Order: sequence, then structure tokens, then C-alpha cells
Amino acid sequence: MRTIKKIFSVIIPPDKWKVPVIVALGVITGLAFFLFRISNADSYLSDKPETCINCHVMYSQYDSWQHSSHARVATCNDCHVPHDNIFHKYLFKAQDGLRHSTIFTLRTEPQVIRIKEAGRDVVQENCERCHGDFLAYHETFVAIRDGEVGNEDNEGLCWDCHKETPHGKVNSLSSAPNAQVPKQLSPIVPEWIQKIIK
Amino acid sequence: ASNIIERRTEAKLVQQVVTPINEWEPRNEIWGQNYPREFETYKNTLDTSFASKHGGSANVDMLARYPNLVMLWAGYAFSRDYNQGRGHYWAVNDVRKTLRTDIPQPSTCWSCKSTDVPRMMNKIGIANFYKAPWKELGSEIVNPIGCQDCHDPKSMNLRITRPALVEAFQRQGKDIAKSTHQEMRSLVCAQCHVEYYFKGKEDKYLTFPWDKGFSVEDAEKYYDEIDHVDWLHPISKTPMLKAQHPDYELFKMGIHNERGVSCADCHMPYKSQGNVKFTDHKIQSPLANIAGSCMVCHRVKETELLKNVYDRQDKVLELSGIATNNLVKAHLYAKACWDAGASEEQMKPVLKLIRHSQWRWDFVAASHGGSFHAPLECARILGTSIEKSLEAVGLEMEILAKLGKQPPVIPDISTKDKAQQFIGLDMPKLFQTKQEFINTILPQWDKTAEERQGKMNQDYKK
Amino acid sequence: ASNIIERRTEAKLVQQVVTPINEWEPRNEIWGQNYPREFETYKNTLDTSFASKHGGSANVDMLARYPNLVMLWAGYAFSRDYNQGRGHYWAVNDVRKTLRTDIPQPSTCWSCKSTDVPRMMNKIGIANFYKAPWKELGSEIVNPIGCQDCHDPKSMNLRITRPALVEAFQRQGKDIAKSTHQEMRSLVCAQCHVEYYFKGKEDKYLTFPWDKGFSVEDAEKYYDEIDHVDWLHPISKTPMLKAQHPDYELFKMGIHNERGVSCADCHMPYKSQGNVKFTDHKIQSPLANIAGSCMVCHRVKETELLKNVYDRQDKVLELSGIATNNLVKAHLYAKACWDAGASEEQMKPVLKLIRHSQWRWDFVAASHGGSFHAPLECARILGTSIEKSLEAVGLEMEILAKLGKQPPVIPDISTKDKAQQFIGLDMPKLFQTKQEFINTILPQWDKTAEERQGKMNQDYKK
Ligand code: HEC
Ligand code: HEC
Ligand code: HEC
Ligand code: HEC
Ligand code: HEC
Ligand code: HEC
Ligand code: HEC
Ligand code: HEC
Ligand code: HEC
Ligand code: HEC
Ligand code: HEC
Ligand code: HEC
Ligand code: HEC
Ligand code: HEC
Ligand SMILES: [Ca+2]
Ligand SMILES: [Ca+2]
Repeated sequence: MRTIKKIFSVIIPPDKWKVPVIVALGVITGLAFFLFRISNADSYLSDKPETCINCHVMYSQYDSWQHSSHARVATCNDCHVPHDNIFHKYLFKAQDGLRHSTIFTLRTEPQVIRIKEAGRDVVQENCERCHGDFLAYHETFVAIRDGEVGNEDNEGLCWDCHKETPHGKVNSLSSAPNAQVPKQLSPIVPEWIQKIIK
Repeated sequence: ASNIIERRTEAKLVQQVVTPINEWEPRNEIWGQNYPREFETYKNTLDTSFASKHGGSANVDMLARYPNLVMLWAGYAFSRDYNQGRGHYWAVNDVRKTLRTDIPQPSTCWSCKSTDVPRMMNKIGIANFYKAPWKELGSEIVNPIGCQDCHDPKSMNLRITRPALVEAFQRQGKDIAKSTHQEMRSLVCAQCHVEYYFKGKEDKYLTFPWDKGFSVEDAEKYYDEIDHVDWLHPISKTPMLKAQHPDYELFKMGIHNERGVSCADCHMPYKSQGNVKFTDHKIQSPLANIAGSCMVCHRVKETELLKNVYDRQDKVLELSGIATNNLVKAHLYAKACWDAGASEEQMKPVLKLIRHSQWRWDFVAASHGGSFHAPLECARILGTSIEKSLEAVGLEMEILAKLGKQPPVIPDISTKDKAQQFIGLDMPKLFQTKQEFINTILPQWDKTAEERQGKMNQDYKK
Repeated sequence: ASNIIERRTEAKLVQQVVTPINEWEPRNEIWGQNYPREFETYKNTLDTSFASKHGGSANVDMLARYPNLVMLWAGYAFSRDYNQGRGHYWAVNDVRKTLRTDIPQPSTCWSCKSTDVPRMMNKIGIANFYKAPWKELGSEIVNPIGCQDCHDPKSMNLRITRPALVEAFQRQGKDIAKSTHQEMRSLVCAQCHVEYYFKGKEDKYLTFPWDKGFSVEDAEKYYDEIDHVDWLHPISKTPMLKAQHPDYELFKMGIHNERGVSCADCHMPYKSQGNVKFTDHKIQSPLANIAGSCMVCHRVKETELLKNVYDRQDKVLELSGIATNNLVKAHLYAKACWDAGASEEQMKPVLKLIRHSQWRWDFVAASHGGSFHAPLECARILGTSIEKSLEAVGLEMEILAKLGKQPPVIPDISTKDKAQQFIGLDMPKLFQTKQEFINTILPQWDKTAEERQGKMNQDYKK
């Protein structure tokens, strides 16, 4: 009880600040909602690949994924967010989303985007999650994790070997200049046909 | 925030075009200025050097390879001339030069050959387009299958430009506009690689017989109900059906379709050139590039994948061979029955069996990809075809015996020449007529076209 | 991929034994003391509750499901009684109780039913084993298919215990001892799930007809060259061949075998119990456990995989149905020909066609897994079967017409009862004879056996 009071006493501003603080909080919340909306941040909560290509810097990854063996079996989030539990999943998404949108907005994304360490571990876990049965032979798995197989700079990541899975060997912002993304897919039937038919 | 808004509009500019493309632009060279990689690979469909065991881009004379076909298509233009399809760049050239266009054809025959088709359909109307005699539009339809057929010039989106496909979906109660991106990567092909017929004696309206479904039995029922007859077989007097390349339909019955694989996955693999990835537009047999197509999904040796394809094709072709031999017999025995004085009543069940048997065999044979796309379905269909032709032969033997006749001896039709002679085709004359057409009419068409749109890329005429 | 799978399974065999197992130990309960998980799952093959659309462990009376079979096997023991196989634990029970063992059979019939077989072969010699009358060894052969049949008691390595398989490899010039571990995971099954015949009128030596290869044509040639005849068909007078469960042979023609998948991968999936992983020894239809078997390799929905299996089976069964209808016709028309006075000379080609047609159909029908293991090969074979039976029918109609006769009307054989009546089987009498045997002989056998080895696990007798 006492500790709770203590915390409150720290958070609650002195009386004379109350009005400005309420106003400020309101503005921040409003701004946050605004940012949330226009940056399609809510889409970060969805599992559809379409949400990732809200940003054109993701087009090249979308394109290579779309043409890979995994396009029919795994979406971006199957690989790029944790699947151990639901809280972890959304926490990770929120962190990632926040960083991506910040960098995007500040235009500081590199020409060649590289996966970060945290993201890397998540992806690796997901490879293992799906291909676990295949890796049931413990010794194979350990040999891979310990980098005992393959060439010298094998870090024990699946894509040390499976480099083409799923984004291919060549990756940069301009590596798929004319990527076809589903957001732009309409209209499938041009007007002149629509008209004559209906 | 303004930053974000700005960046979102920027996204749309990334894919900016160098030269804006006119809405009806039929010339692939013009589109190609914006998309040089796609254009270069597209142009390579001119290459006819690759031949696989049963497919490829080489110019294969199917009547020479399977002389039985001449007999089965007697009385129909296909008995004159039928080749295995080759690259898209050849489409206009090949429809101009085939002996099949010497008999009067409607412009429906242009439908699947050129980027000028949407332009002309828009200009004169779809129904008028089909109705027009084929030769009438000769100077308008000159650019081979290309970008305009599959892409929206503004966004480069995949889109459907052939009304027949949209209409077929509509009659099935489906809205093609709701298709997914992955489905579109097959549907653009389904504009052309499908079974069709010309509806209406005068209208010649291009129609896909899918109202009851995609299976061979569904289409058979469809045709039977409307009493559609493509031609009367002069030997057996059977009211026949002709199947044309039901590649999309058969593909739908196969495992790759069931697993969501699209035509483009195999026939237009993803390709890296330097630091850029793009779609290979040299649409061809995937066997010419197993590593780029199959091996994205199948990590086994190329030789093994090649063997898989040939094994399947060989097994289907074995049954197809049995089917054609028995169909030849069925037609010839039917003639013997008529000659011996069989009645219409006696022959009715026989002719129905022949019609259905040949339809089913043709459905498989006309789809050059089917024996790999859906081998089991092909084998199933051929099994029923074999049953029907042999039932016909059995009935015929019975009729002949009753009329006191021996079954006739099968003539020697072991080569295309012998078979064409047997069915009474005067091939030298047909070739001569065609050559005259090529020498006199084609230059006029090209001249008119050049006046309209400038010099064409003439490579394919060689 | 197969390499990695192989290594994973190798590791499991490094294990320790609690109670040492005697070299010829036939009792599964004793082996089970060391390997309780494997034994428990093995014992579950007693369970007959799972039925899929066309397979499963339920006791399916195939003659009732497909009454045509009675006609095709007329004059042969299979027309009395033929069920779909069920779990291994039932093997001794079922061979004891089938009506097929009421006619005098050699002990060859025990070969694939029991762990006592290697013991007895070692004791009295292989040739003597086969030669002995089936009833003579009744009290020796009592433990159903089990550990001894596939495992070495010391190392638990997989091993081959049936000479017929080793000999068949030898005649093909191959050394079975050089097989890889992954191959062994299918070869243990190939000891039994294969086509066979009894060589020699007296010897009854179990032999696999593989000298020319594994295909249906290879075996047909093999049998034709040695003029082997399983029985003379009483209706058509055809010298027939019977095919028995060529599951291994057909499996070899399918894609799963080509990709290195073994029988055990699907029928004995890996299983976790607590923190222990082991091989599920409840050998059964994989459809009873799609998640555990197929989904190791295929990450698609269970319902989709189930549909894949049924689709393939349905298509193959469609052709099989056509084949049996026409075979029934062929036999009956042949009889009509004989009755009308046809000559041996006239009938010779007809009988050859019937022999080959039914052999091919049976090769597919007898393999309960084939329509999934190698659907295209099955369809191909059935296509050729249909051709041959209908050619026979055609010839028969001609012969009949020449002799001035009408083709006979097909009798009503729409149920097992009607069909058995038609071919003249006195079923009540057969059942009665069997019941007497069950009441009098079986208890004696069991008593002698119990004296030798102690009380048996009798569950399967229920
Ligand atoms: C708001 C725009 C935007 C959206 C939407 C977006 N990204 Fe990104 N993403 C970026 C930017 C900018 C970078 C470069 C960041 C860097 O280099 O650190 C990036 C980098 C990445 C990286 C590599 C860096 C890392 O974090 O490991 C991954 C993986 C990634 N994105 C996955 C996704 C996935 C999955 C989605 C959809 C759920 C998605 N992105 C949606 C803008 C976006
Ligand atoms: C099958 C798993 C998988 C799927 C599905 C997947 N990715 Fe990735 N992704 C990876 C791997 C592995 C890497 C690391 C590649 C490397 O380091 O070479 C990666 C890296 C990235 C990167 C960083 C670029 C780089 O090369 O490091 C981005 C951005 C990205 N992915 C976005 C996406 C988007 C967007 C989608 C969905 C359209 C997607 N991914 C789908 C596995 C996947
Ligand atoms: C959501 C589940 C899932 C995840 C996550 C996943 N995979 Fe897969 N993967 C599959 C399935 C399903 C297939 C089979 C694809 C097919 O049949 O076309 C497959 C196929 C493969 C193949 C064979 C085809 C090829 O492209 O070579 C490899 C290798 C592979 N995965 C590696 C990986 C790696 C590496 C990762 C992590 C970066 C990964 N997978 C993540 C489900 C997954
Ligand atoms: C899984 C891979 C795959 C898919 C998906 C696929 N095909 Fe094919 N296709 C092949 C192979 C392999 C061949 C045989 C080529 C040969 O014999 O040289 C073939 C042959 C063909 C041919 C004959 C080519 C020739 O060389 O004569 C046509 C036309 C064709 N396919 C069209 C299509 C269409 C249309 C679709 C979609 C509805 C499609 N294919 C989907 C693999 C595929
Ligand atoms: C619905 C679309 C469609 C229509 C309508 C159509 N074709 Fe085709 N045509 C095709 C396709 C697809 C191929 C490639 C077939 C293959 O796989 O070999 C083809 C191939 C050809 C070829 C080259 C192969 C050969 O046989 O020499 C010629 C010539 C041809 N068509 C002529 C015609 C004629 C004449 C007509 C009208 C009677 C016609 N086409 C109507 C779609 C069509
Ligand atoms: C506008 C009609 C049309 C469209 C759209 C179309 N095709 Fe074709 N296709 C043809 C015709 C016509 C031919 C035969 C050309 C010839 O032989 O003159 C052909 C030939 C082919 C061939 C044989 C090439 C060779 O080298 O033997 C393949 C493979 C093929 N098409 C696949 C496809 C695929 C895959 C798509 C979709 C991505 C597609 N086609 C879209 C009409 C079309
Ligand atoms: C027969 C149909 C067809 C024709 C003709 C065709 N395309 Fe394509 N095109 C496709 C398909 C399918 C894709 C792949 C779309 C996807 O994967 O999202 C594609 C993709 C593209 C792309 C996107 C970038 C890439 O390479 O993936 C461009 C740009 C393009 N095509 C340009 C052209 C041009 C220029 C022409 C004419 C020279 C042309 N196309 C002719 C079917 C066609
Ligand atoms: C985009 C992925 C993809 C591509 C590309 C692809 N396949 Fe497949 N293939 C599959 C899938 C998925 C299956 C179904 C088996 C499964 O579920 O794992 C399959 C099944 C097969 C089978 C077994 C089916 C049968 O008929 O027995 C063969 C053989 C095969 N593919 C060969 C090929 C060949 C040859 C090519 C190239 C011409 C090819 N595949 C291209 C995904 C693909
Ligand atoms: C040292 C290199 C290497 C590493 C690291 C590696 N693999 Fe592989 N993997 C291979 C090779 C080589 C094959 C092909 C084996 C074969 O065909 O027999 C393969 C095959 C596969 C396949 C089957 C592909 C098919 O089509 O059958 C899957 C799935 C797969 N790996 C997933 C993974 C996953 C998940 C990881 C990470 C835990 C991983 N691999 C790590 C080398 C590697
Ligand atoms: C080469 C091994 C082998 C030989 C020899 C053999 N069988 Fe079998 N038997 C099998 C197999 C395998 C099955 C399971 C068939 C299936 O898939 O349903 C079986 C099933 C059975 C069944 C149960 C199914 C049914 O039809 O009711 C009986 C009874 C049977 N056999 C009796 C016999 C008799 C009698 C003989 C001797 C004439 C014999 N077997 C010889 C391997 C053999
Ligand atoms: C010693 C002979 C023998 C061996 C070895 C053998 N089987 Fe059998 N199998 C049989 C017989 C006999 C039956 C039928 C038993 C009955 O119905 O009475 C049978 C039945 C089956 C069934 C039907 C089970 C059901 O529930 O319907 C399957 C599946 C099967 N076996 C698979 C296998 C596999 C896989 C292997 C190897 C791992 C194997 N068998 C090894 C003789 C054998
Ligand atoms: C029809 C053949 C067959 C019969 C009968 C059989 N097994 Fe097995 N057993 C196998 C196969 C196949 C494996 C898998 C070997 C591998 O994957 O390397 C296996 C594996 C094992 C293993 C290794 C550990 C494991 O679970 O993978 C043990 C222990 C074992 N069996 C015990 C038994 C016992 C005890 C019995 C009798 C109750 C028995 N087996 C009956 C075929 C058989
Ligand atoms: C150990 C791995 C493995 C197991 C277990 C397995 N499969 Fe397959 N399956 C494959 C491979 C490999 C292919 C060939 C396609 C390819 O190369 O990707 C295939 C192909 C197929 C195909 C396409 C072949 C055809 O006939 O069209 C189907 C359907 C299929 N499997 C269903 C199943 C079902 C159902 C099960 C379980 C009863 C199963 N598979 C178990 C590995 C496996
Ligand atoms: C890729 C998976 C797979 C492999 C490998 C496989 N089978 Fe099967 N098997 C099946 C499926 C699925 C069925 C159909 C079961 C059903 O209809 O319920 C089946 C059915 C059977 C049946 C009939 C069982 C019944 O329920 O009546 C037998 C016997 C059989 N298989 C034996 C074998 C033998 C022996 C081998 C190896 C030579 C083998 N199988 C390899 C998947 C497989
Ligand atoms: Ca047609
Ligand atoms: Ca036999």
C-alpha cells in the first residue's frame, strides 16, 4: 500500500502543473493516434504481407518472398516475429514497428537493409519452429547450431546455407525496381471490357 | 508527420516510367523502352533452339510425328497442318502462315495472337470483331502477343484484356476482379491457353465451355446439351467436337495448382541480373531452365526432375497412342458399316461413342503441358476414351457380322503423306495457294500497318 | 534431404537391452519386455476401429463391396472369401479362419504370417517348410507377425528373415546385404507386401517374379515364358494369373520412392512420449495419423492431404471399375463362344487377351496402397487392361456373330451372394466346414503350442 502511494506521489504532478499537463497529454495522445493512423501502424498488428508493403522500402523483400518456395506456406510474420507466446509477439511487433517507422520517417534507412541481431534470432527460431521435425535428429541440429557443418563463416544460421530462402542472394532497395505489389492490383478488368459486359 | 505523408507519395514515384505508355499501345518495342530486361527476355521467345523430349520451342510438325492425327481430324482444317506451339513472338507469323487460315475464318482466330486485339475490340466492338472475316483485319493485327495482353500500361498491374475469360467467370457466378495476385499469375495465361468454341453460326463469338465446370465431362455435357458440332467427320459421319489446348483446365486438376503454384512460377521464373531481380519473360518450357524454375521448390538433382517430367509424359503418351489407334479403327469400321448398309438407328450409339471418345482423347492431346501438369487426370480421361472407342469397335464388328461383312483392313497411314493422301488432301495445291497469299497479301498488310504505326520489328518473319 | 533423415534414424538404434532375447524367440511379449513403447504400439494393431474411404483397419469384405470380383476369381479360392488386410496382430488368426485354407494349401501360406516362420525354416529347412501341408505346421505357427520378422534380437538392427526376398535380389544380380539403412526401412516390408507365386507343382517354393524387373509387364513376361498358370477359369477357360499385393513393386514406381521416402516414414511415423522419441509400431493406414506421418514433410492442412489421397484413389478406382465390368463381360462372352462351338484356334487370341487384361487389373486391385503410392502407374496399367478386355469382347462379338449367335445377357451379379450363387459356390457348406475346423482343430494346435512356449497372448482371437 505504501509503495503504491509512493509511486503515485512521484507520478502525479504538483497541482499548479495539472492543467498544462492534461493539455500536453491530450496533444501527445492525439498526435500519437494521428501518427498511428497515417503511418498505417495499426497494420503492424496484422499478419498479412500487405501490411509490410505499406512502406515501399519493403517492396524488394515482398517481391523476392512472393517468388520463393515459402510464398505459399509462410508470410512475413511467420518468420519475422516470435511465435513462442502472444504477448511476446505483439511486444516485438510494437518495438519493431516503432523503429521502422521512425527510421522511415527520418529517411535514414540504408540502401542495403540488413537484418538486426534481435530479428535474426527470431527468424532462426522460426525456421526451427517449422522444420523441427526435420531436425528431430538432434545431432544434425547441434552440428548446425555449432557451426560444425558447412564453410568457416557458418554462424549456425539456417540461411548460411539456404541463402536463397526466401529473399535471394541479391538484396537492396533497388533490387526489384518494378516489383508488383498487390496494393496496386486493381483494376484487373479494364473499363472497356467492364462496360461492354455489364 | 508531413514527412511521412511526403514519403508515402514518393512510393508511387519509385516505379516511374521513362516514356509514358499509351492506353492502347500494341507495340512491344515501345513498352520495352521502360522495361528493358523484361523486353529483352520477351524478345528471346523468338529462339526456337530448345527441344525437349515431347515439348520445347522447336517447330515440331505434330502430324508428321503422329500420322494417326490426320485420320482423326479428316475433314477439318487441323488435318492439313498442326504444329506444336512455339514462342509468343511467333504468334502472328504462325496464324498467318498456317494452312488452317486458307479456309474462310472469322477474326475470332486473331483473338489470342496479338496486342492489337484489345485495341480493335475497343474500336469496333467485341461482337463485330469476332464476326469480321479473318482477312479483313489482316492489316490491323500485326504485333505479336505481348505486354498489352497482360499488363496495365500505367501501373504495370496484371490485368485481363480478353472478354471471353471475364464472361466465362461471370457465367460461373464468379467475379474475376476479386482474384488474388497469385491467381492473376495464372489467369493472364487462361485468357488463351484454354479450350474454346465459336458460338453462333454467324456470330463466331469466342466462348469457353465452363458453365458446368472445368472437367472434360463437364464440357462434354455442355456441348451435348447445346448440340454443338465442330465438324462432321467425313469417314465415320460422326458429329465431332474439337478440343483446343485446355492447359488451364487440366492444370487446375493437378497437384501444383492445388498447392497454389501458378503458371508464372514455372514458365516465368524469377531471375537475377547483376544486382536486379525480375521476371523472366522468355516464356517457354521450364525444362530449358530447371534450375531457375523447379529448383526454387524442389531441391533435387536436375536430372531427377527431368526424369520425373519424362516419366509422366511417357506414361500418358502410351495411353494416348492406344487411344488414337483404336479411334482410327472406330472411324474406319464405321465407314464399313455405312457402306454395308447399316441404319441410322444402328449407328447412333456407335457415333455417340466415337464423339465422346475422341473428344476425351483430344482434350488430353491438345494440351501440350497436361501430361505433366495433371498426369493422373490425363490418364483417367484416356482410360475412359479407350473404353468408349473400343466399345464402338465392338458394336461395329457386331453390325458388320450381322450384315455379313468382314471388318475392313486398316490402310497404310504410317506417315503424314500417306495419311493425307488417304483422306484425299491435295497438299501441293494447298501449299501453292498459301504461298500466293504470303507473296501477295501479307506485304500489303504489313505496308498498311507500317503506315499506321511505323516500322515493325520484323524478326519473326525470318 | 534423405541423407539427413537417414542419419537421424541411425542414432536411435544405439540402445540397450534389459533382458537378452533368444535368437529364435518368436514371442512378441518377450521382446516387449525390453522395448515397452514399441511393443505397446505394436499390440495396438489389434485395434480395428479406423476406416478410411477405401482402406483402414476395419474388417472390409471386399467381395461384398465389389461383387464383380467373385466372377473374376471364379474357380479360385479368392471367390469364397477375400478381405482387406488389417493389423499385423491379426495375421495368424486371419489365415486360420479364411475359407481359402480349407482347400489343401502348402505351408507356403504361413510364410508371411508369423514370427515362428524363421524358427521353423531353420529347424526343418526352407524347401521342406514350403512343401509341408499347411495343416501340418498348425501347432508350430502361432505367434503373429512381429519383432523377429524385422529385427535382429541382439542389436535390434533391421534385417531380412525371409529367404524369398534375398533370393529374388540374388537372381536380379543384386546383393541385398548392401542396402542402405533407408532402403531397409522399406525392404523389411518387401518380405511380404509383394506379388508372389508358388514355384513347382510339388515344391510350392515361394518365389517373387522379379527376374525381368518390377513392372507389371516384366512379371507378365516372366510368367508367360515359364507358362505359369495359377488356375483355369471355369467360365472362360482362360489360363489365369493371380496377382497378390504388389505394394512394394508399385510403390517403387511412385514419386515418394523416387524421393527416397520409405514405407516406415508413413506407416511407422516417429512419435514422442514424454521426452522419449520412438517409432510408432502401430502399423496402419497413415490416414489415421496424418499429422504424424504426412505433415512431417507436407505443411498443408490435414483436410487437403486427405483430399489428395482420396482424389487419387477415386480416379484409379473409376478405371478399375470400368476394367472389372469389361472383364466380367469378356469371361461370359467367352463362355458363350465356347458354347456356340468356337474352335480352340479362334479362342486362343481371346484367352490371351483375357489373361493379360485381368492380370494387369489385378496387379492394381490387389495392392491396397497402390492407388496412392503410384496413382499414375496404376492408371496407366488399368488403361492397358481396359484395352485388352475390350479387344477380347470385340473378338468375341465377332465370333458369336459368325456362329450366328447373340451376345449373352449379363446375369444379375449385383451382390456377393448372387455372384457366388451364379458361379455355383455352396457357401453354407463352406462356412460349416470351417466352423468345424475352428471348433476341433484350432484348440488342439493352441494346446500343443502352449505346452511348448507357455500361454500366448490370445487377444486377437476375439
Ligand atoms: C513504416 C514503414 C515500414 C513498414 C510498414 C515495415 N517496415 Fe520493415 N523496415 C523499414 C525500414 C525503414 C527499415 C530499415 C531499418 C534499419 O535498417 O534499421 C526496415 C527494416 C526491416 C528489417 C531488417 C531490420 C531489422 O529490424 O532486423 C526487417 C526484418 C523488416 N523490416 C521486416 C518488416 C516486416 C516483417 C514488416 C511487416 C510486418 C515490415 N518490416 C514493415 C520500414 C518499414
Ligand atoms: C521463410 C522465412 C521468411 C519469410 C516468410 C520472410 N522473410 Fe524476411 N528474412 C528472412 C531471413 C532468413 C532474412 C535474413 C536474410 C539474410 O541475412 O540474408 C530476412 C531478412 C529480411 C529483411 C532484411 C534484409 C536482409 O537481407 O537482411 C527484410 C526487410 C525482410 N526480411 C522483410 C520481409 C518481408 C517484408 C517479408 C514478407 C513479404 C518477409 N521478410 C518474409 C526470412 C523470411
Ligand atoms: C511457417 C512455417 C515455416 C517457416 C517459419 C520456415 N519454413 Fe521453410 N518451409 C516451410 C514449408 C511448408 C516448406 C515446404 C515448401 C513447399 O513445399 O513448397 C518449406 C521449405 C523449405 C525449404 C525447401 C525449399 C527451399 O526453398 O529450398 C528450405 C530449405 C527451408 N524451408 C528453409 C527454411 C529456412 C532457412 C527458414 C527460416 C529462415 C524457414 N524455412 C522458415 C515452412 C516454413
Ligand atoms: C510446376 C511447374 C509448372 C506449372 C505451374 C505450369 N507448367 Fe506448363 N509445363 C511445365 C512443364 C515441365 C512442361 C513440359 C515442357 C516440355 O515438355 O518441354 C510444361 C508444358 C507447358 C506447355 C507446352 C510447352 C511446350 O514446350 O510445348 C504449355 C503451353 C504450358 N505448359 C502452359 C502452362 C499454363 C498455361 C500453366 C498455368 C495454367 C502452366 N503451364 C503451369 C511446368 C509447369
Ligand atoms: C482462346 C485462344 C485461341 C483462339 C481463339 C485461337 N487460338 Fe490459336 N493458339 C492458341 C494457343 C494457346 C496456342 C498454343 C498451343 C500450344 O500449346 O501449342 C495456339 C497456337 C496456334 C498456332 C501455332 C501452332 C500450330 O498449330 O501451328 C496456330 C497456327 C494457331 N493457333 C492458329 C489459330 C487459328 C487458325 C485459330 C482460329 C480457328 C486460332 N488459332 C484460334 C490460342 C488460341
Ligand atoms: C494472348 C494470348 C496468350 C496469352 C495471354 C498467353 N499465351 Fe502462351 N501462347 C499463345 C500462343 C498463340 C502460343 C503459340 C505461338 C505460336 O506457336 O505461334 C503460345 C505459346 C506458349 C508456350 C510455348 C512456348 C514454346 O517455346 O514452345 C508456352 C510455354 C506458353 N505459351 C505459356 C504461357 C504462359 C505461362 C502464359 C501466361 C504467363 C501465356 N502463355 C499467356 C497465346 C497466349
Ligand atoms: C503472357 C503474359 C505477359 C506478357 C505478354 C508480358 N508480361 Fe510482364 N509479367 C507477367 C507476369 C505473370 C509477371 C509477374 C508478376 C508477378 O510476379 O507479380 C510480369 C511482370 C512484369 C513486370 C514486373 C517486374 C518483374 O520483372 O517482375 C514488368 C515491368 C513487366 N512484366 C513488363 C513487361 C513488358 C515490358 C512486356 C512486353 C515486352 C511484358 N511484361 C509482357 C506477364 C506478362
Ligand atoms: C512454387 C513451387 C514449385 C515449383 C516452381 C515447382 N513445384 Fe513441383 N511441386 C510443388 C509442390 C508444393 C508439390 C506437391 C508435393 C508437396 O505437397 O510437397 C509438387 C509436386 C511435384 C511432383 C510430384 C507430383 C507428381 O506428379 O508425382 C513432381 C514430379 C514435381 N513437383 C516436379 C516439378 C518440376 C519438374 C518442376 C519444374 C518444371 C516443378 N515441380 C516446379 C511445388 C513446386
Ligand atoms: C551447412 C549447411 C546447412 C545448414 C546450416 C542448414 N542446412 Fe538445411 N539443407 C542443407 C543441404 C545441403 C540440404 C539438402 C539435403 C539433401 O537434399 O539431401 C538441406 C535441406 C534442407 C531442407 C529440405 C529441403 C528439401 O527440399 O528437401 C530443409 C527444410 C532445411 N534444409 C531446413 C534447414 C533449417 C531449418 C536449418 C536451420 C536449422 C538448416 N536447414 C540449416 C544444408 C544446410
Ligand atoms: C509373400 C507373402 C505372403 C504369402 C506367401 C501369403 N500371404 Fe497372405 N497376406 C500377405 C500380405 C502382405 C497381406 C495383406 C494384404 C493387404 O494389403 O490387405 C496378406 C493378407 C492375408 C489375409 C488377410 C486378408 C484376407 O484376404 O482376408 C489372409 C486370410 C491371407 N493373407 C491368407 C493367405 C493364404 C491362404 C496364403 C497362401 C495361399 C497366403 N496368405 C500367402 C502376404 C502373404
Ligand atoms: C511377415 C510378413 C509381413 C511383414 C514383414 C510386413 N507385413 Fe504388413 N501385413 C502382413 C499381413 C499378412 C497383413 C494382413 C494381416 C491380416 O489382415 O490378417 C499385413 C497388413 C498390413 C497393413 C494393413 C494394416 C491395417 O490396419 O489395415 C499395413 C498398412 C501394412 N501391413 C504395412 C506394412 C509395413 C509398412 C511393413 C514394414 C514396415 C510391413 N507391413 C511388414 C504381412 C507383413
Ligand atoms: C514390420 C516390421 C517390424 C516389426 C514387426 C517390428 N519392428 Fe521394430 N522397427 C521397424 C522399423 C522399420 C523401425 C525403424 C528403424 C529406423 O527408423 O531405423 C523399427 C524400430 C524399432 C526400434 C528402435 C527404436 C525406435 O522406436 O525407433 C526398436 C527398439 C524396435 N523397433 C522394437 C520392436 C519390437 C519390440 C517389436 C515387436 C513388438 C518390433 N520392433 C516389431 C520394423 C519393425
Ligand atoms: C518423408 C517425407 C514425406 C512423407 C512422410 C510424405 N511425403 Fe508426400 N511427398 C514427399 C516428396 C519429397 C514428394 C515429391 C514432391 C517433391 O519433390 O517435393 C511428395 C509428393 C506428394 C504428393 C504429390 C504426388 C502426387 O501423386 O501428385 C502428394 C499428394 C503427397 N506427397 C501426399 C502425401 C501424403 C498424403 C502423405 C502421408 C500419408 C505423405 N505425402 C507423406 C515427401 C513425403
Ligand atoms: C508417402 C506415404 C506412404 C509411403 C511411403 C508408403 N505408404 Fe502405404 N499407404 C499410404 C497411404 C496414404 C495409404 C492409403 C491408406 C488408406 O486408404 O486408408 C496407404 C496404404 C497402404 C496399404 C493398405 C492399408 C489399408 O489400410 O488397407 C498397405 C498394405 C501399404 N500402404 C503398404 C505400404 C508399403 C509396403 C510401403 C513401402 C513399400 C508403403 N506402404 C509406403 C502412404 C504411404
Ligand atoms: Ca473446341
Ligand atoms: Ca501371384
